[in-house]
Amino acid sequence: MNSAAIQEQSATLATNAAKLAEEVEKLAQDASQLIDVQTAAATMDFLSLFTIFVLACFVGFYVVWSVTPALHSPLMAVTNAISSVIIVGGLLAAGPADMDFSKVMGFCAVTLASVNIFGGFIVTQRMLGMFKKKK
Amino acid sequence: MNSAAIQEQSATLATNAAKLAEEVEKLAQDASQLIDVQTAAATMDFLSLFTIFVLACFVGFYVVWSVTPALHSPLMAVTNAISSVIIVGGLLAAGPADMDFSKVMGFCAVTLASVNIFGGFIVTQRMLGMFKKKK
Amino acid sequence: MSAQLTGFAYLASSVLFIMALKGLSSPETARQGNRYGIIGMVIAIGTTLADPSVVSFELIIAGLVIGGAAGTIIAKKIEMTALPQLVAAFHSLVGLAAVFVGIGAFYNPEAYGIGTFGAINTGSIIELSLGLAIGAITFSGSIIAFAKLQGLMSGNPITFKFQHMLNAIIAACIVMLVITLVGGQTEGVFWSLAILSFAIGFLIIVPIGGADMPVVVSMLNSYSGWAAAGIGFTLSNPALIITGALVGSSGAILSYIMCKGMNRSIVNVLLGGFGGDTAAAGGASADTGDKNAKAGAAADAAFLMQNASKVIIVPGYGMAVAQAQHALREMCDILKAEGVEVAYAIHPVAGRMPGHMNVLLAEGNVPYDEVFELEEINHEFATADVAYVIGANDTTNPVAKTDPSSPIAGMPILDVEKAGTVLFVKRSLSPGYAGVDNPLFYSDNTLMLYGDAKKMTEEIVQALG
Amino acid sequence: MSAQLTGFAYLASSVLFIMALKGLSSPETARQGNRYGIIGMVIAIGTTLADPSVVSFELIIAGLVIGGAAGTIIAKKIEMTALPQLVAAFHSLVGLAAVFVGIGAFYNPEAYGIGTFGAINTGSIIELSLGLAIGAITFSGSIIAFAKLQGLMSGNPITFKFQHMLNAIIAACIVMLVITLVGGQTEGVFWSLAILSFAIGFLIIVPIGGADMPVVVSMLNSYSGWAAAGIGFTLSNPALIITGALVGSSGAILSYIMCKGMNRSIVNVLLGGFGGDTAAAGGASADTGDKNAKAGAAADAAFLMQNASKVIIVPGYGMAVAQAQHALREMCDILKAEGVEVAYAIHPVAGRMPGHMNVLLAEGNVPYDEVFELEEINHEFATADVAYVIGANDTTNPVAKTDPSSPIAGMPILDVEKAGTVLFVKRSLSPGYAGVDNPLFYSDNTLMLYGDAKKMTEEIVQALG
Ligand SMILES: NC(=O)c1ccc[n+]([C@@H]2O[C@H](COP(=O)([O-])OP(=O)(O)OC[C@H]3O[C@@H](n4cnc5c(N)ncnc54)[C@H](OP(=O)(O)O)[C@@H]3O)[C@@H](O)[C@H]2O)c1
Ligand SMILES: NC(=O)c1ccc[n+]([C@@H]2O[C@H](COP(=O)([O-])OP(=O)(O)OC[C@H]3O[C@@H](n4cnc5c(N)ncnc54)[C@H](OP(=O)(O)O)[C@@H]3O)[C@@H](O)[C@H]2O)c1
Repeated sequence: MNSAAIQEQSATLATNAAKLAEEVEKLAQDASQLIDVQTAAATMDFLSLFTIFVLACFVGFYVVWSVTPALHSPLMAVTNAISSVIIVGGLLAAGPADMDFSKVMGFCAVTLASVNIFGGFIVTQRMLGMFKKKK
Repeated sequence: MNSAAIQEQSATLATNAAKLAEEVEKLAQDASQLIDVQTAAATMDFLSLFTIFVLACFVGFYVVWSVTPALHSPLMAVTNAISSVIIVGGLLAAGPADMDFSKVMGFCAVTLASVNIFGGFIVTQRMLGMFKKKK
Repeated sequence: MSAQLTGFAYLASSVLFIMALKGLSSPETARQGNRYGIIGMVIAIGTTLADPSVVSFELIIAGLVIGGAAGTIIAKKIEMTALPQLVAAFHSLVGLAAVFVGIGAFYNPEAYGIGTFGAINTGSIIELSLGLAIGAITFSGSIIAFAKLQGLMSGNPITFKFQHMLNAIIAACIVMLVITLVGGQTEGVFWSLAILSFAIGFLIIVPIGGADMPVVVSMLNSYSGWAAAGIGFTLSNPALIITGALVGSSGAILSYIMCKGMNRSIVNVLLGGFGGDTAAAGGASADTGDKNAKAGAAADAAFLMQNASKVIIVPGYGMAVAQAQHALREMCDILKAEGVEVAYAIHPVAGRMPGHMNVLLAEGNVPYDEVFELEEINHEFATADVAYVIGANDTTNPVAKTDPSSPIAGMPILDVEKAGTVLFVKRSLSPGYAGVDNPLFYSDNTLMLYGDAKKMTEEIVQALG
Repeated sequence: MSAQLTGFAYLASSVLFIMALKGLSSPETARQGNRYGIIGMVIAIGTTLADPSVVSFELIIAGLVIGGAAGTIIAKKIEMTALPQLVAAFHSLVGLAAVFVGIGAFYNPEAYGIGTFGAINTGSIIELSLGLAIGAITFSGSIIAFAKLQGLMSGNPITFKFQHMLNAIIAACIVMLVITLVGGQTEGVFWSLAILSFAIGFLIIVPIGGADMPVVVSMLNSYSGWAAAGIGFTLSNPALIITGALVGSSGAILSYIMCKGMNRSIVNVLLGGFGGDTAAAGGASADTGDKNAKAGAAADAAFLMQNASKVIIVPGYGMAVAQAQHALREMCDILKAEGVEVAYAIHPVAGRMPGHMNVLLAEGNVPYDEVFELEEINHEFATADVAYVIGANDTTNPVAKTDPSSPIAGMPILDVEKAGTVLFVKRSLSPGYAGVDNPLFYSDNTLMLYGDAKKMTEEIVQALG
């Protein structure tokens, strides 16, 4: 390998390296832009959840006021049952493979919430089954 | 510069280049991961919007049924006014700096929607102003 | 303004719009509700103007000023009797605005962040073309509705052969154009879509009778709401989605209420050929057969009502046409001063749009707590001495209860026949909007007061004074 | 399951929960509504089980089976009169479940994707500790409410010196502990928070009288709803947010309705010291002063009602205690067979929980279209010959209208005094829940029927037969 060839080669290498560095910079930029976008998406996410919450409050207001007073007891029982959707939290705690304290807690939560879910829906059904029209 | 030194230098350069290439690859991976996350966020986004839409339909159903029949005419007028919130689209089209066809369209949309907004709210206010209680 | 702040501002304006409709649940809270609506709109516009992509304000301000001035003048000048056509006219403007937004978005998609010219995202181009189509249909449909209601064109259903087939073909073309547009976004296809949509809006509405227009307007209103919600998905803008859902529900529910009040299905209304100029051409005297209707004079009516202890007023479309509300209130004031109990009974589809009678009576300074809905007051006719039916007809027609083959069969009816005496103020024996003869005219306890509703009522006022 | 599918499944379950409550707007749709609720819950649980992080099912299935069996047995066995305490008991379980979820999340935050043990995200640790605190308060508060309603402890308000100050100090400690937890997440602080929350739940509820418990239960229900919504934010789970908002609104609105029905403010209820054992200790005879109450026998009542053309039944807490609903329906059947018109009038706060009387009457096979709310039937007492007041008292007490200084002043009242004769079935002249003497007992057209509601009604049935 003569010195000229080597020099040439090293020059090419240097240019390539420079190009690579440029590319790296560009990619880094892109990546940081993406992070920006992602952060924006994340804030939008809280915003969506909040919007959902606000609308759900309106729905709750209207749907509960539309319940006939005669069925306020079943209403209490059924809200009791559906508020046990918190069982979702218990399932996630009881789900992992390793047995630990948290899994035991999850089991307890699932058990208690199940009492409520079954009990709440069944007692509601029992109450509602008694409401009959004049024959 | 002797050939050994040059060889050494070119070897260093090559290693650097290789390192750079590695880094580039890593960055590219990170970036693509970010894109994945972003896409996930975007689907969540459609989901949020859809959830919002579903809840808004419930709210619309209840809020409109709760309107007293005596005020159905003002209801028509005021929904007319608020449906002109489509002016948002017109503003975005009319907003850019360069004058073009799309900007003219935006101007037209803004003008028409304004007629509706002002007209709708004012005529509603006029109607409602006439509803009086027995003295 | 940060993205998050923008989001909260749009949410606030949606909540204010909900509050605006919520306020309408009672006349006491309605004015405050309207104010909420205005604040919501100001917030929505302000938030959009603060968007970094909006940098040039001349045209925007010009549009707001011109449009705002026009809107203000129209709203201040309009007669309350012209409400149905006003709503239709405003409505056409929303449709056209949506078309302009669609065109703007097609030519400058960057402003909306939905792609570049000729290469708009698939989802967005679908939403955009649907928005354009619905906007165009709303525009041309509402224009026809306006023309029919305003009397610029005959209210008669315009029907011709192969009408439904033509409509079906155009509808198919529209669907195909939308699909083509997803494949390649050429201007030709885009404009064809716009033109065909205008055409079908026109063709769908012409066969529908003038008096059915309120149902149509309300239905188009509903469509435009769903279209706005669709655009909201494109722009990821919850304010548009929520408002669209509100407007969509409102239009759908009002159409439903009107159809139920007439006991007709929405399909029946849309297929058209019903409710033409029969109501408008009331001046012509109808075929009275060999039945006998007793006619009375203003003095008779005055005497009867003066000596009554309870009078129920039943206003209808004729009162609106004659603008008799002020004279009517004057008459009732005199009766009340003489110790007669007076109440107003409003049928859900009295007049030509929902709540029309209530607004007119309110304009005539009738306190709203003297005005009752059908269900509230219907049992009281039995204890009333006089029912004063002014310009109403179908809404009192007992045929709805007795003849199951009649076009108004099953429609809920104000039981005026149960009152001691029924006074009918109208110009002739001709039928009302539904074209069904009213047997009550020939009943023993009915007295016809032939004449214009306003003039007749003024004569009664004089006879009373 | 993909993230998107999961999201739609949770949305579906929320919509089904909304439909479940919507169904309750009429008894006809209510059963279908309850079925929607069950489907919604199945979807929510199924979706969570399909989560990739849930890999071990033994404990979960064990929990579902044990809990499900217990819940089923309780729900099938329970007496309808014991509904208030059942709701309180179920309620305490939700609270405790929330506490367990909180503890689980604290020790294994990875399962929820909110950080690692000792290093949970700031937002999440705040939401988590608030969830824990509210859950604990709900638990201990509901346990006390249950004990008072079930008679396991005295219904008397338990008050002591510096009570409010002690509560304030504990509340301040709780706030400080939450703040400390944000700084450093030590187990000691976490458990102190849990213990203090249990304590304050206990301390807040003991001073409140037994009869006020339904308001308290409903209020705690509302809190727990908002807490669930908070947890929904932590987990980014719209289903929890929506359900939380539904439950929160429901509890708040029911508390409001109860307070309005008693004309008291929620603060007044929570400050306690009202509504103790006065109602429960009804057996003791009250100070009758020198006024005279006419006493009658079952035969008198039978004679009066047999000869009436219209009888209105006014049930109250005493009917529930005596389980008189079946005897009552039997009596009404006989009366109806003899051509007497019978209707039931339900005061919004009759009994001890909203809708309590309706459920009991339904259990006694009374058709729900014979049962009317206060506003629907109040004007009919004037045309009724007999009002049969069975175990009700405060809800008929005219003092609410006449004496503005009375504790029940302003409370809406059933106008039983306008009926021809008022029959009061109760064991003595002692006052009801509010401890206010009822002047109607001494009225000329009142006849007291002393005795247990069920026994007395059965005697009347015999006298009628
Ligand atoms: N409100 C809505 O939302 C709505 C929407 C769509 C359709 N509709 C339909 O509109 C009808 C409304 O019933 P309605 O009882 O109010 O009205 P109607 O049945 O249409 O009758 C109106 C009557 O007013 C009389 N009249 C017209 N001009 C008059 C004048 N200047 N002075 C005195 N009388 C005059 C006419 O009789 P003469 O010609 O003899 O004077 C006519 O019989 C229903 O059939 C309903 O289905 C209503
Ligand atoms: N429904 C709710 O949501 C709710 C919630 C919280 C508070 N409250 C309060 O509860 C009260 C309800 O009013 P109310 O009129 O239903 O009941 P009340 O005023 O509490 O009176 C019940 C009456 O039943 C009698 N009684 C008890 N056991 C009896 C038996 N075995 N047989 C016959 N009579 C019996 C008692 O009189 P004797 O002892 O003489 O027999 C007592 O006076 C209101 O003050 C309300 O504010 C209601």
